Amino acid sequence: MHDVAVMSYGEAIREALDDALAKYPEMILIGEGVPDPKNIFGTTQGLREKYGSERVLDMPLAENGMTGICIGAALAGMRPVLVHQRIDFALLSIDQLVNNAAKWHYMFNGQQQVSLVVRVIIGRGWGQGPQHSQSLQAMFAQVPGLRVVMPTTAGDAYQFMLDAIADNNPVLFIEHRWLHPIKGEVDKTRSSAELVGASLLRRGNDITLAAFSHMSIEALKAATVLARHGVEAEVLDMRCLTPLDVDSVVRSVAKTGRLLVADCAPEMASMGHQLLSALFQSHSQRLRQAPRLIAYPNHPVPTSHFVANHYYPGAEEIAAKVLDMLDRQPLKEAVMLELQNDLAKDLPDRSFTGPF
Amino acid sequence: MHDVAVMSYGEAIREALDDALAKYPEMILIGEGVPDPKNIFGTTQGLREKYGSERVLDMPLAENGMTGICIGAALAGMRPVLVHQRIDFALLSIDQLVNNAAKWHYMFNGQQQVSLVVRVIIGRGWGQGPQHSQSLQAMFAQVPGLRVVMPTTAGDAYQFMLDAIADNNPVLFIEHRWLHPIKGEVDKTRSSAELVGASLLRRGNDITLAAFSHMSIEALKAATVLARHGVEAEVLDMRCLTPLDVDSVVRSVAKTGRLLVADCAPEMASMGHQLLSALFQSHSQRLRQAPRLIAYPNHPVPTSHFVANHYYPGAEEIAAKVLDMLDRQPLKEAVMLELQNDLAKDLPDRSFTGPF
Amino acid sequence: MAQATYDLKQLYYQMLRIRRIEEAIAARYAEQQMRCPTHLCIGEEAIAVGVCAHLTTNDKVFSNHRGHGHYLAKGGNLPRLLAELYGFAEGCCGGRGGSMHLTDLAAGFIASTPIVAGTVPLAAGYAWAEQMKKSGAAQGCASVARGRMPEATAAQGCASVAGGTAPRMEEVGRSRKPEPRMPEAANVVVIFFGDGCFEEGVMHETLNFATLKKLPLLFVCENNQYSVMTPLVERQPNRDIYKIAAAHGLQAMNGDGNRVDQVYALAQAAIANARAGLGPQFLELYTHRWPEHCGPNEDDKLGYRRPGELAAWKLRCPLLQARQGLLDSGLSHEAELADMETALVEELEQAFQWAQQGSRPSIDSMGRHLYA
Amino acid sequence: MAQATYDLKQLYYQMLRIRRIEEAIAARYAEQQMRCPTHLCIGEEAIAVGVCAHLTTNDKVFSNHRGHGHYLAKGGNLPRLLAELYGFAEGCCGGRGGSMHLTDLAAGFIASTPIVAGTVPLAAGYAWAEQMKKSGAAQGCASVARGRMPEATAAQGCASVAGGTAPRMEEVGRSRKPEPRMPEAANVVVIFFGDGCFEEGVMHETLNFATLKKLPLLFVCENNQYSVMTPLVERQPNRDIYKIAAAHGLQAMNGDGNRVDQVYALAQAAIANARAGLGPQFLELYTHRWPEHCGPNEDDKLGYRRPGELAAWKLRCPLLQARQGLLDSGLSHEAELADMETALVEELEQAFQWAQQGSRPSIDSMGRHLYA
Ligand SMILES: Cc1ncc(C[n+]2csc(CCOP(=O)(O)OP(=O)(O)O)c2C)c(N)n1
Ligand SMILES: Cc1ncc(C[n+]2csc(CCOP(=O)(O)OP(=O)(O)O)c2C)c(N)n1
Ligand SMILES: [Mg+2]
Ligand SMILES: [Mg+2]
Repeated sequence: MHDVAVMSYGEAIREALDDALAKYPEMILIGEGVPDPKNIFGTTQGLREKYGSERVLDMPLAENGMTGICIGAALAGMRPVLVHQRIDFALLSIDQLVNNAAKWHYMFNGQQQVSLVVRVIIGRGWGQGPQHSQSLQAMFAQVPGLRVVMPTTAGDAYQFMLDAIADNNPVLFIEHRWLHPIKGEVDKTRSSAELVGASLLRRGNDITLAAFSHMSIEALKAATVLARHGVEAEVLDMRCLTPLDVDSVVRSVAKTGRLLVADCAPEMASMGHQLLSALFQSHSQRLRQAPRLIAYPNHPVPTSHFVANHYYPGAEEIAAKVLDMLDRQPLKEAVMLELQNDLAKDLPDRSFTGPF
Repeated sequence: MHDVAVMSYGEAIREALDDALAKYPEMILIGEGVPDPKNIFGTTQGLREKYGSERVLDMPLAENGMTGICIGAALAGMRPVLVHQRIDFALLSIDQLVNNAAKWHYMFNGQQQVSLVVRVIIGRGWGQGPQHSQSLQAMFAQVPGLRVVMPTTAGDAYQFMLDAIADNNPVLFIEHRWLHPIKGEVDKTRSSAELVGASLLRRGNDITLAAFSHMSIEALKAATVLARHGVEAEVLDMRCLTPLDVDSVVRSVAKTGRLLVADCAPEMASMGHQLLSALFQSHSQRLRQAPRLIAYPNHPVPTSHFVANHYYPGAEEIAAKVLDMLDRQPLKEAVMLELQNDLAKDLPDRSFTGPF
Repeated sequence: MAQATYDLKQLYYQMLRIRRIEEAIAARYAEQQMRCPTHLCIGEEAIAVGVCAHLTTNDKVFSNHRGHGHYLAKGGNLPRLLAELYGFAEGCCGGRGGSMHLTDLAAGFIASTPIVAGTVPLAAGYAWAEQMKKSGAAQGCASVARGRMPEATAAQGCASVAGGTAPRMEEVGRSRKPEPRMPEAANVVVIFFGDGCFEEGVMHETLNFATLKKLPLLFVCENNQYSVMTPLVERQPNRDIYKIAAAHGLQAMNGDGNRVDQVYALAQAAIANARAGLGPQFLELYTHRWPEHCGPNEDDKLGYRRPGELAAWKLRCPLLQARQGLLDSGLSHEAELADMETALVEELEQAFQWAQQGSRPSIDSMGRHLYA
Repeated sequence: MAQATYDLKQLYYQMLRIRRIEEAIAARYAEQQMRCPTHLCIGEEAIAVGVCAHLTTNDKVFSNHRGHGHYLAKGGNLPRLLAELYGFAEGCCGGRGGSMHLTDLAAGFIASTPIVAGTVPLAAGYAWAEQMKKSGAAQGCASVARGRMPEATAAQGCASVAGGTAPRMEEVGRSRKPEPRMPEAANVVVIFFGDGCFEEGVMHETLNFATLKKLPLLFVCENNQYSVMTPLVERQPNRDIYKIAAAHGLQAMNGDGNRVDQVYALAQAAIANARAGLGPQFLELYTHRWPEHCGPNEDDKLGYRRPGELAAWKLRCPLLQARQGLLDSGLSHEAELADMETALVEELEQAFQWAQQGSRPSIDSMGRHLYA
């Protein structure tokens, strides 16, 4: 029996939080703005009214302290979900996340556990600038003991949020802000993905696109247009960072022989390196040509949209790189034309009028 | 004219701090324990007496605040050198390092600068355990705007410290605690390396060992014994993490055709991935066989020396892997025998009797 | 120590100028040309003005996300602020920072940034360096803004960059606030921050160090009782912020942040103390933000404020109160105040005109200045 | 609320036990079998003992790097502490933590860890959860130590693991402190920390939240005036720590941490308040550490203490003072006190014997328990 509904990524998260609050009396949902009228871009709407202000609450501006407090509550049997509207703020709490949350179960030899979910939002646009739109996922993904996921579809967002809350480990749940309005199918009866594995978004034989978070959307856009021109790209959504599902990529490149990785982070901090390095050590012979990585430049993003708009690679850059790799440059002009649209590059969609 | 002296790595750092304090009236040296009787394992000895308690000072336990305070002082024209006895404590200050220090010059369009050196010590041994002996270098190396160096030799330690203090950017200076007692030549007249470039520690034609920090010492040990058995390894010390000197590795593997990377960090946080990925994308054809990476396991280090001693790969593991790669397994027994020694694996040298 | 002259008219004018600038920004925000998060300080002008009235350009100011008022009150260049909001190369930050990253080194406004509490320890570090320079501990140390100032964005370059039609920046750029003269006294550093910021641990770390070193530093807490839309009562227990600072050993006072005369008097005492080497000072000033937390609109309809709260604060408008004082005391009269408005309309028109003629930063420039 | 009986003899015995244990560890440290950083609490025993005397096993304790005394005073298992120092599988942490990571969930000692201030917010979070459970906000929530307890390290497993020769852990493992009975009152959580820890920002963040939520939490600041070898005067201005807590809205008191009767009395009041729902409590207690910061030796020769400082504190030894009180008041006599020593010699011998027979954790086990 299926129970499929179409909803946005943001709604899927709200739905998962709602269902989890109903299911786990020990769950609490806390964060700056959680119960305010804008309720984390709508993702916590109505939850305080439904579950009470003891379980759904705001908090002081004290990221490290509140993370530690949530860890302590988890040790006492609670399941806190802590929200940061921007991953940049989570930097203040990295001490508690790395020194305590990630290590506690190991360090105390399995006698205690920290079932904590930390929701963080990454993103771009409308001049959020150098301190308010970083892409720090690799900084967390390298920490043994943290689970780090960045689901791309509404369906995964729902399922991963439920799985993360059920999980007895600290989970960093990373949402790209621009995914929030994107609709998808949510199947509440789907069984748990257990926070592992890449997801196959599109089949193709010519090249593998392994993409992270919002870059999977861009990769899909590129693949759709490329297909009209006879180039079939396979798109893998690398939705779990730890562990990284290298095997799925290996299987895919065994078929396609070509790999382009697309990450939404600066090159120096790209999880793509981890993926490529793993492939290089064990499966480089499966590739017909050297793989490529598309990522952001190695500097902060400036605020001015005049330049920031050129900071972020997207479907066009992916398609261009694919055509280069396949030596199909003559297709470029037509493909680029089809990929163009008139939406300003610093807006997630037409409904947005700023500021974030 | 050369002015070469033999001294330990720790002495070389003290010497560089002394020379820099004399040279830059705007330099200050601050950190928990800097002027205390143990003076950061001897590396700040006598400096308070020589330069006064305004410039050489202790500080409150407030890593983030004090980092911000040093950044502010740098904005006003000072050159602070801030010391953390363990990199684990620097996690508390990552907000200031990443959000402010690393971005300030860029963010304010070149109008201001942060000449700040942060000395952090990584290491192992004597049961320092999960929270006191982490190897977090990759977490910092991925941050655009920070320079991250981890010199291995006494000569580099001296030169890099002077260069770091002269540099007008934030520099994270990472010392492996076990390097401190190792002696080497310090040439004070050597010209600046400008904090870039790998260093060739040993020539060889059979395989390239690209190693980080203390792993370079282990790689050298392995190479020395291997040479007695006719295997000539080239050893590159990857002393600068940002930028990573991929070119030197490319040149070396062009000759050897084989690459083993040895990092002193868990596999998930290995800078080796960055290196391998870069090679894969551009120069994989230079390799005769798939490269390999030796790193720590993906979990915290336990305190008990009975197990912790098996956490850290060293010369033996490097030599064994080299012989595997070269298909010279029959040499293993003899090589291992020569590499063995009776020093307990949780001690840096015989003089050490704990605790750190 | 020389004493700044109390001049309510000047204070009123500075507040009015900030108000009109913020209103003008709000009015134009919907044009979608200022594409960056923008936190207006309407309703809170008295604090920036009353404090900065006591500062020379040798004194430094650090600020936060809600920084326009601090920047302007400190004498920050207006056209360059506006150009910054538009993302132009002539912006005070070359377009790289937008509303949340302001700087005007020539005016002694070092920086505002939006990580809450991020600039708090920086201000202390700056004050510490000033103290060391004064004590001779760091004699010979390099000058303040050692970074290479790129030509296109150097303050002196404004007029030429903007071309012939724009007014000369020397005329419209600087706030016309008179500078108090205090030649031999120590420079002070001021850090402006909010009630929410006080919850961050780094604040406590900074209070401790500032007191330990007796820094010439003034903490100004703009307690508007909200952090975004979250009222104080959900974030802090019922006790006074300034008393925590006092317990740390600072000289701490509180007062009405909507009365510019009161802010002026409190700041005068605090800054005199700081200059005199009596150590860090702390002011907690109560006020209220009128517009939404971030963006150009009013948002009272969202219902996060208590009913009638905003209206009551509007009755206590800092401008209204100062204006009443001026008229009641005969220090000014309607016609003079109307002239102020006219002058401001003109200044603003010129400033916007200049700013909107800015040039787009080149795409090639994007990678520059990662390293100094 | 039920009142714990004041029993100076018991308090003295607990202190003596901690002292003898620490001394025994120090004496054996040079054998190089306890290969981990070890921070002894000799000279500071009165605080742990005077506070923990008021706690039941339902009350929880969090601690720091200098945790042996807190662990033992809370009833933590001694042989498993020692096995932990030796790095054996039978250690309270399976050998994974050593001296700086202690836990005994059965005794209500949740954890000590060595990142300064790292456990401070954890204690508040724990207290918050206790409060929510009590209020019914989180009814039906799972029990405290939900982690799977691995067989080889489960507390009940001790005796069997240790083999036939070792004494039964139930007998030697638990401190013999009498449990105060207070059935219906709220559980409290206690966090022990040092004067250096108070400098960390997260302390301030925790004080704020604890007061905001009126948590049943007791902060105990062991002010020994040093952080490693750095005296207070280089780290904090001249003001009282507890007054900062008071300014945060906590009920805060200070007292002599070397007088166990005074600690006992202060803790009694504070814990009663916390149980009664009056919100978080704060005690600043003055004391002095005798040995080096980390390691088994004295280090007065290093000269970081003021001349005569250590000697003066030794005259104010908490054991000496309590002993004098017992003898002067006739509550005890030399012979009884000598019996205590004898009993402790025996307990220690058995405990060390058991601990030293521990088994090495298997190398295969090293990767286990990364994820729950
Ligand atoms: C470390 C951090 N946490 C959260 C935020 C999001 N944020 C931006 S402004 C703000 C409110 C700050 O309140 P307050 O300090 O009182 O200043 P106000 O906006 O009221 O002037 C918050 C929570 C941030 N920018 N930085
Ligand atoms: C965050 C952090 N900074 C520094 C250290 C190093 N360190 C360990 S114990 C200690 C002293 C702590 O002093 P205090 O809190 O007064 O406790 P005491 O040792 O005096 O009992 C320091 C600085 C650490 N472990 N963690
Ligand atoms: Mg506020
Ligand atoms: Mg202390």
